Amino acid sequence: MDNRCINILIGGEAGQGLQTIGFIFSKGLVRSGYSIHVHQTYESRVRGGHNTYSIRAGVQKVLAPQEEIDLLIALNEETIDRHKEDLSSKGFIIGNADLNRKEKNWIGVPFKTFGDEIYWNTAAIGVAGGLLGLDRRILNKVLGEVLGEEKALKNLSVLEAGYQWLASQSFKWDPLPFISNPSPRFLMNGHEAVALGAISSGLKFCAFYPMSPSTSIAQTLIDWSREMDVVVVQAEDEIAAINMAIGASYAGAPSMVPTSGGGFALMVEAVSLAAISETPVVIVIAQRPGPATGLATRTEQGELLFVLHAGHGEFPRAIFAPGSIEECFYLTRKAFELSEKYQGPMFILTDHFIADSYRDIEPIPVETLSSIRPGLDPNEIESPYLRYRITESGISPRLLPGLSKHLVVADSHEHTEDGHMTENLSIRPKMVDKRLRKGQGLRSEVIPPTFIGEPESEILFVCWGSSRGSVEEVATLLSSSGTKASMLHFSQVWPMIPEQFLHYLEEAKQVISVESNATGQIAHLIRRETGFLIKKRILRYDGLPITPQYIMRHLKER
Amino acid sequence: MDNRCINILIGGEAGQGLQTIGFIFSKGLVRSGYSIHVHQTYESRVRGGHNTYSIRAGVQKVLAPQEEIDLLIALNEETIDRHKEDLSSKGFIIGNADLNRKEKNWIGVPFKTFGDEIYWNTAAIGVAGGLLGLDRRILNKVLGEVLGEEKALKNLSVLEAGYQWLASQSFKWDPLPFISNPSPRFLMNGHEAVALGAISSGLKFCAFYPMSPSTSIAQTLIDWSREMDVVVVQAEDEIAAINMAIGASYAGAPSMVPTSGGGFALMVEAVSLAAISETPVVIVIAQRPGPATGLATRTEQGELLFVLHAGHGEFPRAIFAPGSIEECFYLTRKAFELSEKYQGPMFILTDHFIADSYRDIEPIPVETLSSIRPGLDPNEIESPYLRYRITESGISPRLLPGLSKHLVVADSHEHTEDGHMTENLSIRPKMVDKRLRKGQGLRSEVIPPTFIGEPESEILFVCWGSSRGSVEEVATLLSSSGTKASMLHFSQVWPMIPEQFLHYLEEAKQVISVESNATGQIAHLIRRETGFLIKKRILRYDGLPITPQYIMRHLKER
Amino acid sequence: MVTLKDYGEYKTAWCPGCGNFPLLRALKLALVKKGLEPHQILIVSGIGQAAKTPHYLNANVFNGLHGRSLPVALGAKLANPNLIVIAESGDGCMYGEGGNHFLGAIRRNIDITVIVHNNQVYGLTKGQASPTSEEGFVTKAQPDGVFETPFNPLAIAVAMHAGFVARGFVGMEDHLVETIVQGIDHPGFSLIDILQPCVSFNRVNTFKWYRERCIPLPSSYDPYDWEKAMKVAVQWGKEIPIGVIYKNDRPSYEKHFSALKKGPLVRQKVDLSKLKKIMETYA
Amino acid sequence: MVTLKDYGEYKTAWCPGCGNFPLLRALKLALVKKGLEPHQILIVSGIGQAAKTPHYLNANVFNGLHGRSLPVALGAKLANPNLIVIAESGDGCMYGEGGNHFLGAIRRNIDITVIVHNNQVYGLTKGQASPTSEEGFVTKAQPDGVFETPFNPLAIAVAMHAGFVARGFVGMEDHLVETIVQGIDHPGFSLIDILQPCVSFNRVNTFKWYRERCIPLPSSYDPYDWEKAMKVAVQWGKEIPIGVIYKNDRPSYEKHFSALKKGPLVRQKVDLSKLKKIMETYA
Ligand SMILES: Cc1ncc(C[n+]2csc(CCOP(=O)(O)OP(=O)(O)O)c2C)c(N)n1
Ligand SMILES: Cc1ncc(C[n+]2csc(CCOP(=O)(O)OP(=O)(O)O)c2C)c(N)n1
Ligand code: SF4
Ligand code: SF4
Ligand SMILES: [Mg+2]
Ligand SMILES: [Mg+2]
Repeated sequence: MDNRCINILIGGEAGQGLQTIGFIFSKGLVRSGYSIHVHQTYESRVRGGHNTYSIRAGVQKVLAPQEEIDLLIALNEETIDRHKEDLSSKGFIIGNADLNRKEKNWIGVPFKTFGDEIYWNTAAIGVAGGLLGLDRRILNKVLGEVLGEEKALKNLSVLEAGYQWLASQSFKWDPLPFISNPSPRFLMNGHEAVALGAISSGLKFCAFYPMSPSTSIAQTLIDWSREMDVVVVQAEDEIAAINMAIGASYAGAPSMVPTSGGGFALMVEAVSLAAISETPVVIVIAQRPGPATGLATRTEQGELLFVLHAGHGEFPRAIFAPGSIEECFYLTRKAFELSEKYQGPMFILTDHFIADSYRDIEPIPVETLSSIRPGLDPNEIESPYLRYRITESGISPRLLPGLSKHLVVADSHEHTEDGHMTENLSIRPKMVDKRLRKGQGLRSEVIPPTFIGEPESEILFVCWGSSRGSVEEVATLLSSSGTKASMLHFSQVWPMIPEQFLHYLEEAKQVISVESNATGQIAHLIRRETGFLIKKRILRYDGLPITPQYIMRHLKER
Repeated sequence: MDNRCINILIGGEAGQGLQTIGFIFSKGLVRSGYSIHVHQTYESRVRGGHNTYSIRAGVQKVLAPQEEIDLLIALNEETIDRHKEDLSSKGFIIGNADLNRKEKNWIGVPFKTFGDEIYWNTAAIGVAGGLLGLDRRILNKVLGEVLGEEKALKNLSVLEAGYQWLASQSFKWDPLPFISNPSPRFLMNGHEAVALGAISSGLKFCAFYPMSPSTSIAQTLIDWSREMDVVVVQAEDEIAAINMAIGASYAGAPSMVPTSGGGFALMVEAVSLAAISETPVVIVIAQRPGPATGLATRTEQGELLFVLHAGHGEFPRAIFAPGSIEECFYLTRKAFELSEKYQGPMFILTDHFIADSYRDIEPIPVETLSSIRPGLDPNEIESPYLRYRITESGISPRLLPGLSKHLVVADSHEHTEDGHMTENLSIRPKMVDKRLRKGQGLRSEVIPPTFIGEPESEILFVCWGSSRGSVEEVATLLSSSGTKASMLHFSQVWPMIPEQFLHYLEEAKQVISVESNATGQIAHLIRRETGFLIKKRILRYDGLPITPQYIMRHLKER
Repeated sequence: MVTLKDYGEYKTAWCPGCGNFPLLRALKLALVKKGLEPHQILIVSGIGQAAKTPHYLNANVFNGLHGRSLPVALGAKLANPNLIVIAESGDGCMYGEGGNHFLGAIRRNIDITVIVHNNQVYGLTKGQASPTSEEGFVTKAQPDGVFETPFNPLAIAVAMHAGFVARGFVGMEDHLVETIVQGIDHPGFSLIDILQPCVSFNRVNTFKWYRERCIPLPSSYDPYDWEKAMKVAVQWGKEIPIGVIYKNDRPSYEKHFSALKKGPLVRQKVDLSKLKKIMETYA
Repeated sequence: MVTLKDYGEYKTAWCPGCGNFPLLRALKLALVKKGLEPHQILIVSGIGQAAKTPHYLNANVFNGLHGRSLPVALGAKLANPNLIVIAESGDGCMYGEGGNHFLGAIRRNIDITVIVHNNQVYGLTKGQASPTSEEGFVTKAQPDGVFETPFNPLAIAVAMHAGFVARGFVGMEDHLVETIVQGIDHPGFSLIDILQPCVSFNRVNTFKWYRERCIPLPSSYDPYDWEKAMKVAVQWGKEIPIGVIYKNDRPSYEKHFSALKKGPLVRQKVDLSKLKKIMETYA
């Protein structure tokens, strides 16, 4: 099988329509049967600055971003100056002919002849489509779907002009093999998958306060809220958002709050409320570099330990960290299920990188999936109804208020079984134990980390969340070039069950953790839970995602 | 030396003046030369319910509360019913004669003959004073000081009546030895010591939102604010409180915010702000049982890991957990010094138990202490002034705004050295590293845990914060009865330097951690930092403090 | 027939003589008057003496965090608009810690009834000034008296064109019951600020003090007149007007959501066939 | 002599044509007019497009968290009342996330000047509705239009008897400069809500839209008349009054603290001999 990839970077200013054409081109590639992986970078501004949209495409599953650029589509001159160093030896640069660049693989396109400046981006992908040998009918169709018929009309002719101009030239490009009858795939980014996973599992309510990079989850829910009968409320602040979600969930609507580190910091008190009141709620923390405002539009994996310990008082929780689009979908579902079953806050850690990373996935057969139905049947409840009945599993009977004569009393104080506040100190440890017992149930349902590779390898890479793809690629690469390497990826970072993975760590010659943060958080956590010390750590904290190349560079360094 | 202790418990309803007479009696005992230790319990209400004020007194330093009661002063009948089980074999009960109790050591006092009900509490301590052989002139004086002359007048005669009535009776009590010419001692509780320590080190600003048990710190500052020229602001919420403190500190006023777990949860975002803006601020978290509202007036040590990881993004910090009144004073000073030197948030963990626990301490020679002066001399700064200059220590030159022509630019984004926000990603890791390097400095100044006992002991108890006294007492007790036992107490819980203590853990036959929480947080932390697993844990989480008796019971249990 | 008995009788943790007792009674009387059964009602509270109220009567209860009763109430109402939702807490909880949610709830005009026990002090935390404490009010924590001008919830609510704005006084039971009934009846956000003496920490604004000042608005008073309402809302001092000060009929928040037109969220299943179609748009 | 140059000229991250440019210019002009030097000034901001402003002129700067500029400004002012403190941020920051601090700051009447860039939208996060967005305003996040009634900062500030309440419009430079100067001059809390078109996300409230409506208050207007001010504050629509709407002379917050009577905290040493005496009361 052909395992080549090509990496296309589109660069320009905010406001030049990068994301739109990047998306259209991505969709064109997927419809043509290629696997793709998108990585976007942008600044914290609405116009100007320098943004990029990178698409890596291949015949086999593309797992990770790539630093080397095979095709640089420059919507402005700055793009060329910034990225030409990264151009591969056979790489091309597509740009405005007027720039008159002297680079050897310069494709100067006479954009001016195609129309107004606002159409140049479309022209550029026409040229690129031609170069890559993409069926222009596919791009035409996608353009129409994405822009809407009216807007597409003018763009279609420009796209065509791009194709034709390219055809009139004689640039040599070794295209990806043509794929006939490609099977249909979805093109989805991480946050769309989270939102759709949530809806599929029964989400009925979302409250949010806008914050990059979490807003896209709420936005996706809003986009489908009318079709799917979901209520989405933009709250006055994050504290309101999570308290609304808790209120809605108490009353029976499965609820989620998407936010980022700074917004989550404001929710910490309510996390504790969800825990003691035993109210299900799913919280997504879309990570970005901190502390405080940090780098609002960049990526990091800095909140693992923060989220693990967030909330005053002690209570169990589960934390997921999806490493793929599929995991974004399915782990969100799992979070909802656990949240309902164990009646408390459950967490999903995404980040800027995976949030915006469009990838192709196998179509998800949603119609076969189950969705949760909150609460028990009130007819099966014995009187007196005790909201916080002490049980062996720690799980108490949850009813919804107003649906029966039973009164549902939920409380933030320590309480008796009937939900009323108490100062009886002999009840306290029983209730603490009851809540903590739910942790045992959570432990019994932990998704083990994914191990890829052979046991007893030279190098075992340990990673979590969004860095999975890059690590997997490196492990495969090393193995195929003679160094036995493997990967252990945590898509559920808490609870941690040593028996599920400790042997991998102990068997490997060298264990290296790979994380997008500066202190090595998963390594700390593994140490605490298993005693195993991971000495070598490859860390990245400049706001960019971990790439296969970054790992390779740091492997060599020492 | 006489190492006997007597334990006096005063019980009654909220509103019966327990705290006042308890305090007066405590002060009387200290003035008489005894060492004392106070433990208070109360409910989350203003009138009614059941409260206690226990004073344990002895000739030698009293370290901990005691469960067995030697003298029960019952301001109502409920007190007798609740506590008579705990009476020691020779213990007495002082109560209203009309109750006509049949207990063998019942001292029925004809309170009615002394005056109105509101004076009965004073009468009771008169009787108790007589029983204990306290010099009545001492109690008289304290009464006057505490109540003010006017109010004292009537009380004095009641006190006198109590003494006289007792003298007319023939109860046998083996009093503590009389101490002639006692050296002066201070009577202080943990939060008074925190507040006074803060003032001594230079505190000029405090913002707070009332929350038990932290309010008493702010209240003590308010009480002395006019004398000591301190500004205390009651904020609209905790978020405002900490942001005010950060603003004040930025502008040059050493600042503190006292709060409890739930209030601190709301401050988490601003902790992160203090870190990236590199603004000194001292945060006191007075712990109480959670989650959420939990038990508002009880004690717990449940926030160690929460506070350690609070705040999004990664940055260094120090966390103190005073185990004595002296440590409350001196560690608060240390927190201020580190906060100013390393320019960031520093933390103090107290709890309800130590907050309210009055104890006698050696007078503190405040006049010999140094206090911090924020910021550098602007004349010694080279231009251009760079607020976040990258230095080897990570510590950048801090100037105060408005005091010179230099402009002081502080920022919550990632920033360049001059404080302006940047999206230049090559600066980011340098700034992260700079901030984290301050952690090395913090590590070099860590106060090692206190080890008491002999190395290679049978049992080594590991504890932190307020449970020190009880653990120390148990260790001494065991050692004196043949089992070599020792204590390792962390008064600074972060950073943790394994070299300072790991050998103690490794040398001991058995290591037992003792904590007021349900999950064993210091044990987790030690595991993470050293790999050492503490298997046996004595935990208490019913809202009451760890007592020597509690430890002994749980030692025997298994 | 619902009677007072259905709402139960509980031991409280309040001080003897506290204004919360008559308030609790008035609330029960209002619910009985409305013929509502306990299970139809959800009372959401924060933290404070006032916020303990829902523990002292039969109802569905969510007793959450200090300052956060309103967002919880809003979430619950949106999940199930069939619930009669009452948010109940103290002046510190609603106007201090919860100030931002107060503004948000007014703007949304969601159909909940907000009952504020306004004792002009922080009761549970033992007597610090609250947002509604008067200027100069001396407490242990404010030994030089309060420096701030008091928060006037009614003036703010009227200025923001809140749906229903009323003041009650616990010392006038019938009037208070009637006001609460009207608040519940009003299909939108209803604020009822209730003067509730704290006998332990507020020695200024006592039963007597309020009784001497509280004057019901005349029956001729038109609560739809915004300009007049604004003037009435700022009245405080010798005469304190009580009753429904302002009112309007704008539609309540939950009416806007298309999802809720099909009934409460809590009864709706996920339509997976619709979702399948949506998923296909990602192909 | 201070000149515009002293305040510098910086590259910004704003969109071309944004209303923030004239606002920044007016601010600089006002500071120059007042003869203030950059180091005498502290500008505290939150997060948003507006909140970037202090990075674009010379001054002491504390650029803190979204919604939290006011408490930081208050703390700084109390630490050093000699500083001229300006809190500057967007409508979302000041009235949304920061709503509770807005109420608190008004009640305290601390001597800071609050400059709100009111573009009636969340700019930096790409166009969601803000608290001041009008009812029905359609955005990507509010596809059915805004359901809430807009937050009227002026009405609330006047209702609360704020020290100084004004509205400006970036399209009227001289008037705006004068308003900012007056705000800085006012010895107490000064709110200046400034209409600032967002050319990227607010296609309704454009330069043209505001220009057609903004009408300066006549010189005969008496800002001390609360009742009239209340009516002016709620005016919005065909005519939008700009200028100083309301004003009073109550003493500013920092004047109340005895510690500050001896000068700024930042210059005060701890008097350890006094503390020694205090310690002795614990004996
Ligand atoms: C986040 C948080 N901050 C502070 C507290 C402490 N607290 C409990 S009740 C209360 C004030 C109560 O005042 P109010 O709301 O007026 O009720 P009242 O007791 O007067 O009825 C405070 C500050 C808390 N529980 N949570
Ligand atoms: C706690 C927190 N929540 C959310 C955000 C994300 N955020 C940044 S700016 C902004 C809104 C900006 O709107 P506005 O204050 O009106 O300023 P503008 O950009 O319109 O000038 C938001 C929601 C944040 N930085 N911090
Ligand atoms: S403190 Fe005040 S409000 Fe609280 S119960 Fe007592 S009297 Fe009532
Ligand atoms: S998004 Fe709007 S407010 Fe922000 S810079 Fe652009 S035009 Fe100005
Ligand atoms: Mg109150
Ligand atoms: Mg705005």
